[in-house]
This record gives sequence, structure tokens and C-alpha cells, in this order.
Amino acid sequence: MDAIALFFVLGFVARLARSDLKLPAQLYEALSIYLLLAIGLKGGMELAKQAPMEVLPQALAVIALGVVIPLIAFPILYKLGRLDRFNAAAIAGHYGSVSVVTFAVAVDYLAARNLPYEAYLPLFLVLLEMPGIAIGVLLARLGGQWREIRWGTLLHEIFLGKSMVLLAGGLLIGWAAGPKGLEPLEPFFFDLFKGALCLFLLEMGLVAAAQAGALRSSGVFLAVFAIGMPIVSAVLGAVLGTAIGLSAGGTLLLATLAASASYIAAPAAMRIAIPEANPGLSITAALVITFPFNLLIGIPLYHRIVGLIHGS
Amino acid sequence: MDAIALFFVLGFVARLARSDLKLPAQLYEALSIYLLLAIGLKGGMELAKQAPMEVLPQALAVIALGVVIPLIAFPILYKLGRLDRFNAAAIAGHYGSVSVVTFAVAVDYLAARNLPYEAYLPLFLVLLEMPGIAIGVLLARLGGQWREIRWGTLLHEIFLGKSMVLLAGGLLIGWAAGPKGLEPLEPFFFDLFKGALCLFLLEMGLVAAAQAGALRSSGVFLAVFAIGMPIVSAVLGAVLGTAIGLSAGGTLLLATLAASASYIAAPAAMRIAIPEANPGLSITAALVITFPFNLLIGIPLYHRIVGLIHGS
Amino acid sequence: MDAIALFFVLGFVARLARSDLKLPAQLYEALSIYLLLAIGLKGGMELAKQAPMEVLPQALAVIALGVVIPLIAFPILYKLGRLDRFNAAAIAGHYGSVSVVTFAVAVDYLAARNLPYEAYLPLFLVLLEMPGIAIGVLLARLGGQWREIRWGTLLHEIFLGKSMVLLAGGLLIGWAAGPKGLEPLEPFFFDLFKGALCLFLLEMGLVAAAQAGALRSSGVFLAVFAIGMPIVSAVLGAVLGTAIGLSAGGTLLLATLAASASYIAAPAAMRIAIPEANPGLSITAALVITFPFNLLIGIPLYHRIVGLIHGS
Amino acid sequence: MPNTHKCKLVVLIAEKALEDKLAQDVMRLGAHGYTVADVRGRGSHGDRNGTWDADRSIRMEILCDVKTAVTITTHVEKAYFLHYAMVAFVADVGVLRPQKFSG
Amino acid sequence: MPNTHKCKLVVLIAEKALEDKLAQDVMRLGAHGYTVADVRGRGSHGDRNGTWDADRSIRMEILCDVKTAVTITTHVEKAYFLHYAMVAFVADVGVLRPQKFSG
Amino acid sequence: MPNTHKCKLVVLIAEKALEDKLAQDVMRLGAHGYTVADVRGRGSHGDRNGTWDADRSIRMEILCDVKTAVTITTHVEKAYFLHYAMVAFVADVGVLRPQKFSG
Ligand SMILES: Nc1ncnc2c1ncn2[C@@H]1O[C@H](COP(=O)(O)O)[C@@H](O)[C@H]1O
Ligand SMILES: Nc1ncnc2c1ncn2[C@@H]1O[C@H](COP(=O)(O)O)[C@@H](O)[C@H]1O
Ligand SMILES: Nc1ncnc2c1ncn2[C@@H]1O[C@H](COP(=O)(O)O)[C@@H](O)[C@H]1O
Ligand code: NA
Ligand code: NA
Ligand code: NA
Repeated sequence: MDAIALFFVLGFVARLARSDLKLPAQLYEALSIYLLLAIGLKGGMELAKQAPMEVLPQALAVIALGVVIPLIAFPILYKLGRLDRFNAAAIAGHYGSVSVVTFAVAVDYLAARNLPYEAYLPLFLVLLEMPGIAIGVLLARLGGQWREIRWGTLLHEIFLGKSMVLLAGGLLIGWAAGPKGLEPLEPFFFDLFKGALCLFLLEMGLVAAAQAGALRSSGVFLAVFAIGMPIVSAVLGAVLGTAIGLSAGGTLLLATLAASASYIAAPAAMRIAIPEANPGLSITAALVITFPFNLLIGIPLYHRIVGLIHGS
Repeated sequence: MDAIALFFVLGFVARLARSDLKLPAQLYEALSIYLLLAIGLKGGMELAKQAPMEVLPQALAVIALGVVIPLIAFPILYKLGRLDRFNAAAIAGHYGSVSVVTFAVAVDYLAARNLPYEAYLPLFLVLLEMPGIAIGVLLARLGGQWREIRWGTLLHEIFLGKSMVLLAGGLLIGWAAGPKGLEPLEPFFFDLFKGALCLFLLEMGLVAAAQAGALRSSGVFLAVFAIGMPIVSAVLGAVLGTAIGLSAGGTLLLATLAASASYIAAPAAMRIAIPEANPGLSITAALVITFPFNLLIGIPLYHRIVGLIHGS
Repeated sequence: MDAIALFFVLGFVARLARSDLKLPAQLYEALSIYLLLAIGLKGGMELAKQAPMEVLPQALAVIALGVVIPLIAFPILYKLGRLDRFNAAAIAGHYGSVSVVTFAVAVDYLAARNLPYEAYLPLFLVLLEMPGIAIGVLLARLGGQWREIRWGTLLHEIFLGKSMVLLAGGLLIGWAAGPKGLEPLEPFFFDLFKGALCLFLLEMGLVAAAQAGALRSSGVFLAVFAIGMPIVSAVLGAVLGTAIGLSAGGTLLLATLAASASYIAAPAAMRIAIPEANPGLSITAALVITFPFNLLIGIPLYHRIVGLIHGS
Repeated sequence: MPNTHKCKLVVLIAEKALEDKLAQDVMRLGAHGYTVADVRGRGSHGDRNGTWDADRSIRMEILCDVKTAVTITTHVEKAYFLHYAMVAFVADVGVLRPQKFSG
Repeated sequence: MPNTHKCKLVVLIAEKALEDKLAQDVMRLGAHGYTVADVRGRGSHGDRNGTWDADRSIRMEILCDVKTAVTITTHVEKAYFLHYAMVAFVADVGVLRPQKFSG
Repeated sequence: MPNTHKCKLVVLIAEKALEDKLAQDVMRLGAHGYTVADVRGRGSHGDRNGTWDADRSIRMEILCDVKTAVTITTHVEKAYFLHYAMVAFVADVGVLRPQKFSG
């Protein structure tokens, strides 16, 4: 198993064994700020090398993916899973959005295997962060309470939420400064990245184990959904990545993004936009099941799927 | 624009746009401890290479500069600006002292242009930190309440304040350990410096924007002062740097130090020593106007001024 | 003096001079998490290169050392020092366990002198962490209240305490991932190690000076014990290291481990397991006297002792 | 106490996600200020031990007159009690400058 | 206040080492919840300024009925007052949903 | 409550810059201890949201007898209210070991 996944396991096991290990709250915050900025900077730096007109159609296709996934997830949750509209919509929104850490682990997976990928892919991460959340909120209000949507608040929460500002801000700075300008920042933002990711995964393991108790009450359906949905999304992502001409590595990253579910940006936005939804359900699904599934099983599996679809 | 200035802009814009982005309080503290120590260590390491008798006369001249600047600023604020004695004195003290981050940005400015400078200049940073604050307090008490000055407390606050201890402590350790002894500390204290500075500037941007509202109530005079005074001080610094035989790069650093206003050490000391002063005024001037002015316009401007005065 | 020891001195002096310098609490926690993980990873990485059967007998001998030291310390404290059973047992437990930071400084001492040592020695650090604490608790309950020992809680506290989980977890991850797998983590966990250690020592200096006041009330006996006991333990460690065939460097590390007293893991465990003991006494002994003694005088002294005993 | 004046202290313990909203609400409803601390805890919504974003709680204190206290507690009861982890209580205290907290 | 009901607020200030134990104790003794904040301070055990592990303190608040308040305070008095740095006090407050804290 | 004794709880919310001074003051004026927490807030001096040094506030709690409570509140009123962001209030509480806080 990869070293970084082992940190997740360490956290998970330590918490299950009732160790008092706990990362300081502000270290968790500092690490997530750092990871978001670093990913944005890296992507922006690479974006500076691209012709914008080449990337634009890909970008639009990727946004469409972010809209489609929650539209698929919602009926499954609502009809099949018999969840109420609010919970179904909130969970759909989490799966429409993406997990930054899962993305980082997939990048590491490629790097460890020397597989190339389009280095501007963090742009897609930024683009996929938002639409899922917006669609989730719309779905929650379909039942006639359209007027209740506070558009101002919602758009604000989505575009000016902490993770969006850091990712997009990093992207813009990286793009404006270019590889030359970022050189002196490399030791901090790039060389330390993987180590910082390990610490963050340790914390995620602790948190996931702490939430694991909620598994029992959330029912079998949700567990099945939290494994099945990522696979469906990954296939969609793999097809789309192939269609828009990404390399096999880039396609794997897009598939992983599609498969991942947000547990940082989405919970914060949903808590305010859909108060009726029980946050325990979406967090159990996204963090306790989907996240470790992607980490340990999903990414290699999607690698195979991409192999079949991309055919290279 | 330089990458590190862009981080300030990101923070500033994010806050103006009412994003909820916020750096954890203890990360801010950790970063400022790190930056102060790192600057001190670097300066001390270089000082170890100097003959003390060479630096001593320069050091005395620099301390005199720290005394003169608030003595110029005070009458401007008191007579021209019609501020009361306490506020005039407190603001004068802030401008007599220096901004560590502005210094670091100026060092970076030189490095990016491959311009050489006397590497022991952090010593002057340490020397300029104190006198301004002391003069500010004296000016506040000129109106007869000399007895009210608690000299013990004041000297304690100045010499044993957090930033002084870290800067001077770092300087001493760097000097005692020398380049050889610091080698294993380089990856931590030197290679990461610029990245840490970026994070700190992001936070400064957030804080400056949060304080920006106070601009309206503080009046036009203060805004003019907060841009004019740094230019005056920079000219003084440039003349002095040339007179004491610094290189063009060293002269620019001294001019920038003179032009910069303290917003970490001075506010803390002044709050206790001159409670009658409104901290909002000095912080608006030093942090909201002078700091970004120096960052974005001042340093290149002082570079020109130094070009004229230093003539090399 | 070594640069890292100077950071301890800076903290100590700053606090004695009543500076308001203070490291943020969560930075202290973050640093200790980082140091424990890094030491574990490094040791585990090296352990991966060893044949387990070679290390096993050494490991058993080392555990025995951890049992013997508190058994020697207890009667000294109880009979000679006339401390009550609880305090004698608690202090004996602290000296049976080890100080991670002292170990790190000794490793640095060897590195600075290019002296080789068995790179898997962090394993012994992990092994020595526990037995001392357990023996301390047993000694406290010898007076008939055996039933009062909550074995579950005690074992839990010892094996699942924060520092144990991080050290042993790091060891396992390092062992599983091996040198190749840890390569991308090197910039974070290994290159930054010494700098992070400096910050931690700065904090330890502050804490030690804050506790120094308690010296007066704790009596001369404790001060003598806190210097004499480490020397006795170091001799034991040096003899054992030589006997089990360690190199001179490895023997010095084992002697230093034996000489060191825990002030992170032991206080936490003892506070719950022996509430009757006054934590001020053990902390004064371990942190205010033994720790700086080892740092500044002990390690070079043990180097000489090892020279005599090991004879190489 | 001779030098103090009667005042209400309203305390709200709630999910951190509500901090900004509550701050706006109480100011709009007539409070002249508030004080916030980061806390963790347990209640009917289970363990909220503050290790990560979704698990954090805050404790907001508002000194105000009776009328404002009733307005604030009535509002939060209606707006948040159903869907959010939240507790509210009120105490009688004495303040030093009564005009600072009332009217 | 018209919309509130009488309730006790028990406050325990203690060494951080006791946090988990106290949390278990109060739940076992009948509390329905608690809130914890990190604090520092000074008392008969000297300065506990929170710079490092052994020096940290917590402040735990429990809203409960009188009976539970007596049980909790009696228990901590017996179990911890002798050997630990600790302070306990009780205040009368008014809560909004009384059934949440009692029974 | 049967097992508690009347006591005053003085609460001071103030700029962090005052922490050390207040700690010295209250001990000098007869308190036997105090507890401090980091807080943020808003009041007549505007938003003090705690993002940086100058913006931080603390909340200090002092359990003491009436006389000390009057002394402390009178002192801080005179010494700090004019120039510093600060709020003070006093509550009646019941403590377990009354001799710990009085005399
Ligand atoms: N009985 C109680 N005493 C003190 N704090 C409580 C109590 N019940 C709940 N809380 C706090 O209020 C938060 C939300 O409560 P709840 O909505 O019951 O989950 C909890 O996480 C606690 O911090
Ligand atoms: N009179 C007091 N007022 C407020 N808090 C106190 C008081 N006495 C003690 N404390 C708090 O309770 C902790 C333990 O108290 P003690 O057991 O007296 O050392 C202290 O560190 C303070 O945080
Ligand atoms: N009405 C209030 N209720 C609770 N806390 C307050 C209130 N007014 C002020 N504060 C707190 O006291 C600090 C200083 O208040 P002020 O001097 O009014 O700016 C504020 O930053 C708040 O933390
Ligand atoms: Na997704
Ligand atoms: Na200046
Ligand atoms: Na030992």
C-alpha cells in the first residue's frame, strides 16, 4: 500500500482503538488552506503554458459533467433509496462536487507510476467544485419552494467559500506568476506537498473513524450507493476524458474527480442552503465510505476502467 | 506583479468580496514567529562574517535615523494634521519603527533582480525596531505628565516584546552558530521563507481589507500622510545609506526600512504605553495605506530615488 | 554550543527575563506530532533493512533496561529522599521512560561529528517509552491497593497514548513503505526535522523557565537526584549497549535514552494513573533539571563514558 | 451589588456554520454587541468534538435588556432549533454601564 | 423571562487531563449534554497558563435539573477535588426547551 | 442547592493586550484565582474578530466574595473603561468550597 494511504489507515485504526490522538483543529485548517493553495498554484502554473482556446471546450464539457452527476444521483437516492427530497438533494450535491484530497492522491498514484497527464488538470478540479453544489440546492427546492432559495447567499457561498477562493486564487496567482515566478515558492508549496498530505490523511482517518458509528443508523442503501455511485461517475468521467482528447493519465484524473465526493466545501455550503438535510448522512457516505473506497480500491479500479475505455 | 504581492491582493480582494476565508489565528502567530526568527538567523549568520568595528558607526547612524523620523512625523501630525498629542505621538512612533514583512519583500525584490546588498542588513532592522517606539512615548508625555511614563514597563515592552526577542535572539544564535552551524537549519528557516511569507501576506491582505472601512472616518489628511511620510523617510534613508557607504542594494533596503511603518511590534507596545491613542488611526495608516503602498509602488519608487542619490 | 541547544537557551532566558514570548499552544502540539512521526518513520525505514532475528534479542535486552531503571530509582527516592510512595513511584516512572527530544539532540550530536550508529535505534526509543511508566504505576500500588489499578485504563493509556501511537505508527509506516516509498516524504519529514526541533526547543526553554520557580520548593535532594540518576542510567545503558554489540554511536544513543526522563508521555499517563502524586515534582526534575543537563552537559559526558566502557 | 445594574445574559451554543448568521441576527434584533468563543460538546445531535469543520461549535454571549433577550431567543427558537444543533439559555447578571447594553 | 424555564448550569474548570473522564462521568450521572472550552488560569495550584500539555485547563458547562446538578457536583467533589486542580460552581439560568435538559 | 455557597462571578471581556495587567490587578485586589479564555466579538469599538494581534479579546472569570467583586469592578471601571474595549458583568453563583474564593 502507498505510504500516504497508510497514514489514513493509521488515523482510522488509532481512533477505532480509542486512542486519544487528535490533530489540533488549527493544524487541520492550516493544512487544508495549504493543500488548496498548492494545488491551485500548480494548476495555474501549468495553465500558463496552454493556449486558452484549446482548454475552453474541455472546460465546458467538464462543467457539464458536474451538472449531470447530481442529476443522476438524485433520483437514485429519492426514488430507490426513499430518502426525503432534502437529504437526497444534499447527498447528490456532495457527489456532484469533488474531493481535493482524493485528487491529490490520484496525482500521486500517477507520479509513482511515471504516467503522464495534462498538468493543467487542477483547473478541472476548480470547475467541478461548484456546479454539483448548485444543482443540489436547486433539486432541494424543486418541491415548490423556489422562492426560498436565497440566490445571493447561495452564489456567495459557492463562489466565495473558503475552498473556492483558495483554489481559484492559487490558480490565478500561478497563472499570473508563471513557472519562473513560482520557482522560489517551490520548496514550500511543492516539495512539502506530499508530507502535508500525509498529515491531512492521518486526520481524515481519525475523523472518518469517529463518524463510522453513524454507519449503522444510515442503512445499507446508503453504503451501497456510496460505493456504486463513484463507479458510475468514474465511467462517465472516463468516457468524457477520452472524448475530449485527454491522455490516459488525464482521463484517470477526471474519472477520479467524477467519482470523488466533497466533504469540505459541500458540507459547509449545504448546511446553510439546505438546513433540512441531515449532515450526518452525506458525511457518512462521502467521508466514511466513498473516500476510503476511492483511496484504497477506487483509483486502481478506475485505472483499469480507463484502460478499457481509453484503450491506450 | 511579483507572486508574493499577489497573495496580498488575493487576501485583500477576498475580504472585500466578503469571502469567509480566514487564516487560523495560531497559524498567523506561528508564521510571524517563524519569519522573525528566520530574518534574525540570516542576519546573524552574515554578521559573523563582519568585523564589528566596521559595522558599529553604521549602526549608530541607523539608530539616529530611527530617532529622527518620529521627530519629523510628530509636528506634521500634531500641527498640520491637528491630531491630539496622544494620537500624533502614537502614529509618529509607528512610522519611526519598521515593518519586518516590508523588509522581507524588499530583500526579495533585490534577489529577483540579482542586485547585491550587505547581507548583515537585518541588524539594522533590529536596531530600527526600538527607537521609534520610545520616542513616540516620550512625545506623548511631553505635555507635563512625564511622571506618568512607567519607564520599567516601557523598556520591558520594547526590549522584551515578542518580536524583539525573536529578531535579536535569532540574530545572536545566527551569529554564534555561524554559516556552518546553521547549515542543517537551512531547509526549514531559509528555503521555506518565501512560501511562508506568501501565506503571511495573504493574511495581511485579509486584515488590511477588514480595516479598510476605517479609512472613511480617519480623514483625508491621514491618507496623505501615510503616503507622503514614507517617501520623505525613504529619501532620508537613501541619503544616510549613501553617506555611510552602503551599496546601492543596501541603501534601498535602508530606505525601505525608513519608509516602512510597524504594525506588529508598535501597536502592541503603544496600546499599553499610550492608552489614550486610538489604535484604529495608526493601524489604518500603517497597515491599510502605507504597507500596500510600499509593497506595490514604494519599493520600485525608492529604487529610483536611490538611483538618483546613490548615483551608481 | 550547538545551534539547537541555543534555541533552548533563548527560550529559557526570554522567560526568565519575563518576555511575553509564547508559542501558540497548537503549534507546540503540531511540532510534537511532527517530531514523533518523523522519528518513527526514520526508524521504521531503517528497520526495513534489518533481519528481524538480529534485532530481537537486542530489543528484549532494551526492554529489560526500561524495567530496571525505575526499580533502581524508586528506593533511592523513597528511602533516601523520603518522598511518599506515590511521588517516588511517579518520578521513578518518568526516569524509566525516555525523552524523544533528548534522543533527537543526541542523534544530531553524532551527525555533527560524523559518528556512525545503528540507524534502527528509534525502535529502542519506542520500546523504552512504555515499561518505565508501567513499573512506576505498579510501584505506586505496592502498598496493598493492587485492586485499585485499573489495568484496562493503564494499558490503554500506555499503548494508545498519543506519543506511542505516533512513534509506533510512524515506525510501522516507515517499515512498510521502505526507503523507496518514503522518498517523496523526505523534504517534509526529514529535511525540516532539525528546524522544527529548534522551534520545539525554544518552547521547551520557555516552559522549563516557567517551571523553574518550583525548584525552590522541591528541595535539594530532588536536584541531586535529577543529575545523579541520569549518570547512573547512562552507565547502565553504556554497559548494555556494549554487551549487545552496538557500535560506539549506537551505545551513546542507548546511554542517552537511559539517562533521559520523559516529560511528554509520562506526565500524561501518570496524572491519570497516580493522581496522588504531585506532578510539579516530576516535571521539575525531568524538565527543569535533567533535560537541560542532558542537553548541555550530559551527552558529551556520556560520550566519554561510552569511550571508556565501549573502548573503541 | 451596589455598582451594578440588572441585565440579561443570553447564551447561544450552536454549530459554527451559524456564527455569521447569528452575529447578523442579534445585531439586527437590537443587541449592541456579542462575544464568541470556540467550543466543543455533546447533546442530542451526538458528539461534536471539534476535530473538523462540520464538528465545530461556538458559544455566543449577548448582554442585553429583557426585551431584546426575548426577541433574540424567540427568533433563534423559530429559525434554527428544528434543523441545527443548538442550545440557548438566559441568566440574570449585573453590568457596570447599563446604557451600553440597552435601548 | 416568559419564554424560559428554570434550569441549573454547572460549570467545572479542571485540568485538561480530566476532560474525557469528566465527559463520561456527567453523561453517566444523568446529563443530556455538555459544552467544553479550552481555558487557562490561576488558582491554588499556581499558574496554569496553557503553554504545554500539563498546563492546560478546560471549562465544562452542563445544563441540567437540580437533582443532576447535585449528583454531579457531589461526585466531582469526592472524585477529583483532593488530587486535581479544579473548581466547580453552579448558576441559575433559564432555558428554552426544558425537556432537553431534564429527566 | 444544598451543597453550594453563595459567591460572586465577575466576568471581564477585554482586549488581549490587557490580559497580563488584569491578571496582576485581580490577584492584587484580593482574588484567589482566575480563568481566561480567548474570545472574539463586537461592541462599541467595532468588530474585533480575532484574526490578528490587535483584534483579539479575552474573557476573564473571577470567583470571589462580594467585597472583592466590588473592588475589582470599581478598579477596572476607573483604570480601563475610558481607553480600552472592555465589558464587565457580575453574576450570583454557588460554589462548592467557599473558603477557596474568599478571605
Ligand atoms: N445539557 C447540555 N449542557 C451543556 N451544553 C449542551 C447541553 N446540551 C447540548 N449542549 C451543547 O449544545 C450543542 C448542541 O446541542 P444539541 O442540539 O442538543 O446537539 C452540543 O454540541 C453542546 O455543545
Ligand atoms: N477564584 C477563581 N476564579 C476563577 N477561576 C478560578 C479560581 N480559582 C481557580 N480557578 C480556576 O480553576 C483552576 C484550578 O484551580 P485550583 O485547583 O485552585 O488551582 C485554575 O487554574 C483556574 O483556571
Ligand atoms: N452587548 C454585549 N454582549 C456581549 N459582549 C459584548 C457586548 N458588548 C461588547 N461586548 C464584548 O466586549 C468587547 C469590547 O466591547 P466594547 O468596548 O463595547 O467594544 C467586544 O469586542 C465584545 O467581545
Ligand atoms: Na464527484
Ligand atoms: Na520607519
Ligand atoms: Na530513561
